[in-house]
Amino acid sequence: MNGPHDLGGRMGFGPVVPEPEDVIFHGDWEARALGLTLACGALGHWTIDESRHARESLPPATYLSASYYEIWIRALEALLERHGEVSAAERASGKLEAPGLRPERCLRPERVRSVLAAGGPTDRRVPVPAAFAVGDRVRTRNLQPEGHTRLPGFAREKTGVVEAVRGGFVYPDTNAHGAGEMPCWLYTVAFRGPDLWGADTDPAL
Amino acid sequence: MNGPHDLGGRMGFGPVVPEPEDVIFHGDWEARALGLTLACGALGHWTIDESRHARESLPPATYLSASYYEIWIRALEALLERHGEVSAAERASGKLEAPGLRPERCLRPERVRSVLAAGGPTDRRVPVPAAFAVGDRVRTRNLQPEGHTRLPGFAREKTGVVEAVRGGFVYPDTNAHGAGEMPCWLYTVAFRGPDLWGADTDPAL
Amino acid sequence: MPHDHGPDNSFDDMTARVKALETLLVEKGLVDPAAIDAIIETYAHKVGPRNGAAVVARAWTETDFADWLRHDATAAIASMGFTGRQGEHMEAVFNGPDVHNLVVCTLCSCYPWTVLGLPPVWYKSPPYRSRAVRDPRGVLAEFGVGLPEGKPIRVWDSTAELRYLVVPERPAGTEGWDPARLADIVTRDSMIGTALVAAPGDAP
Amino acid sequence: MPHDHGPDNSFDDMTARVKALETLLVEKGLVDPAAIDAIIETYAHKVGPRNGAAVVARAWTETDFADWLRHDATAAIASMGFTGRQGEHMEAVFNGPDVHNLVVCTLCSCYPWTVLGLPPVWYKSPPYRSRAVRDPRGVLAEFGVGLPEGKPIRVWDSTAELRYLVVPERPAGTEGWDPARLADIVTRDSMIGTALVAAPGDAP
Repeated sequence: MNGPHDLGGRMGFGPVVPEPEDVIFHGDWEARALGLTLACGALGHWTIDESRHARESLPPATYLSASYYEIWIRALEALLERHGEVSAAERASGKLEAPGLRPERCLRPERVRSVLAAGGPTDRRVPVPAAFAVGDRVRTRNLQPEGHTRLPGFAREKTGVVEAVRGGFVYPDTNAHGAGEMPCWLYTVAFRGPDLWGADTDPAL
Repeated sequence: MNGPHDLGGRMGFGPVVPEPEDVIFHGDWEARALGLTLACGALGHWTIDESRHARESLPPATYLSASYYEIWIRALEALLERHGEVSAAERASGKLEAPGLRPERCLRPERVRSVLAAGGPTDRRVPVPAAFAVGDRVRTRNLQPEGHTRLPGFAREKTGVVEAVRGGFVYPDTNAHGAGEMPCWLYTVAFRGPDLWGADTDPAL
Repeated sequence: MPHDHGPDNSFDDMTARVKALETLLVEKGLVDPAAIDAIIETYAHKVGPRNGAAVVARAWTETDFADWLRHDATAAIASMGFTGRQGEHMEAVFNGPDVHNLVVCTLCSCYPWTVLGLPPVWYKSPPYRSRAVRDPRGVLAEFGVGLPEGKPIRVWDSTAELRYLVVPERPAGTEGWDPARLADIVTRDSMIGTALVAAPGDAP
Repeated sequence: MPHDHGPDNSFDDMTARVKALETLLVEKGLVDPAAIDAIIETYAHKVGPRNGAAVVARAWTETDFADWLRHDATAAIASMGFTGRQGEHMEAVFNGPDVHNLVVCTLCSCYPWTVLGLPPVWYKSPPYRSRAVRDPRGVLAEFGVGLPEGKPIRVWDSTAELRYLVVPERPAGTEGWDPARLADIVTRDSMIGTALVAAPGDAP
């Protein structure tokens, strides 16, 4: 979607503010937000693609004024509501109205290490050969779906060169919407700066 | 600039909320904001293009969460500060630190009618002939300046057909930055919906 | 429980902010409060969509005027006394059986003040500005307007100093009406393109 | 005077909001607070940029490992025990005299957790995400990094499930150092590409 998250090349956000390496959380709530988000992911109601789409679907003014953990929490609330685990009324009142749907999938502390270490690989077999090879010039399509896509706006309808053929991977555009993994060939495509940003751009980009 | 104002085709803002025709202002402050903005324009410090750029240069989260009169007032504060009329310190304290620079241009009530009725035409003579004629197919450039431009992002690097040649007009891209009016030929260019938004688009657009 | 904020500044914040700025400007001799009153009076009571409705009604009843409006809207509209700020350069776009016109300003809030007055909030807000160019049918549906399937739509994005007035289709059942009576049924939204003019007797 | 708001919700609002959600989830039996503690412990103390620094230091000192890292970063990094969430598919990109690499995720916050831990705030924020792809030199300047004029920059946008680790250039003056000592001078930012590794004795 052409949402607030599609930030590449946008302007007006001011300077980057570096931060020391030892700053991990800014307050305990950020740590809890991280833990809650990962623990709820273990319930298996949604994919990582669906959770990304929930974040980018926040109202743009909210998305752009919130810190990233706030974005996570707001999206988590939306996901839990969508999948019937926590209603808006329960959030408003703080009172349970229904039991959890999947308590049997509750992540236990003794499983944390193995779950985090396993991760969730997204490489898949694709039954057709790759359409492009390294060195091919390719042009991206004008994709502007209402739903999830991982094609950034700045790289739409642009010509680049295939730099690597990565194998088959889950297709986020369908997977985010419960429409299946539809594995596709994944390519790394290199674009020149002036092709993306116009003739005035740094030619070394 | 690729700012928050460039909204054509963006998503996630929710439904349009119609409003009755007789609602003009939502509170007295909106009326005063309108009057102040027009009255300050009469001081002659800035052009309409510079004022538009001041609005689109607000922080994106502010721009997208503010009502339009709030955008006007925030931009007016920035313009008055830039041109030395009202400093940030004066706004913070409410206390004058310097007199106005152009009191002789203060808009008087008896001149309001004639000033508003005259407006500010922006047609200008251009010393060269028009480069395109009605019916020509043209392609827009990949313009992504940091400054002001009136080429919306969705119409960048797109092919359309010249529908009208309007004559010479002030060029906002320079005029907004005090770099002169640089009059240019103005064209109305018609684009097809699928050319702008992709193949899935309503073909009747 | 935490609460969701709406616009960043509350009504009272903005009232204080605008008042503070006006006070400074008046003390500096840069702004005359009576001029602000006069500006407000102009757009609250004198310059508004009734101007545009008069133009439309005349175009519906005088073929020569309609032709003039089509070919030189700036002059035709000025001849009725409607001139000035945000109407310096006008174009009239005519709805018909083969086309529906819709006006937007995706980049800011450009609007034909001389014939329609100040723009409504929705015209200046992200939902309309973002969707009118990409999904005009969806936007029209939110205004309760359903166009025939496949009817071409032209969206005019006011990115230059040219302002657009939509001349809606004259409804059946108004034969013989005089311009004043016709003007009464021409709504602001119909001149932006987000409404049709209802035939007499239709529900509004 | 009116005030400008920062982020929409204050610190206290978010504390209350997160606590309320956790309480509901615990009561529903969907979340075990001890598991949350274990997750936090993992990323606060176990999985962080020292992992990546060890990878870089080994690549600097073992040619075979550097080759492996270049050709199959996922396997080479896994061989050091760094596997898991947000590091399932890895690519190492090597800085050199002819190229500087910079990593960003313009669309969200994709980041190689297994080797760098959790991303810093700036990596997830609009200023970095918007400008890294269009104006990397300007961004680097804000980190105090000035590259030679005309030095090519490659920006890697993490839009797929492939995570990038920048292998910075080894500074002169570190000949003979063992991997542990080398790892100490490899900063997190140098593995994102927003810093160079300073030669010993240089100001940090």
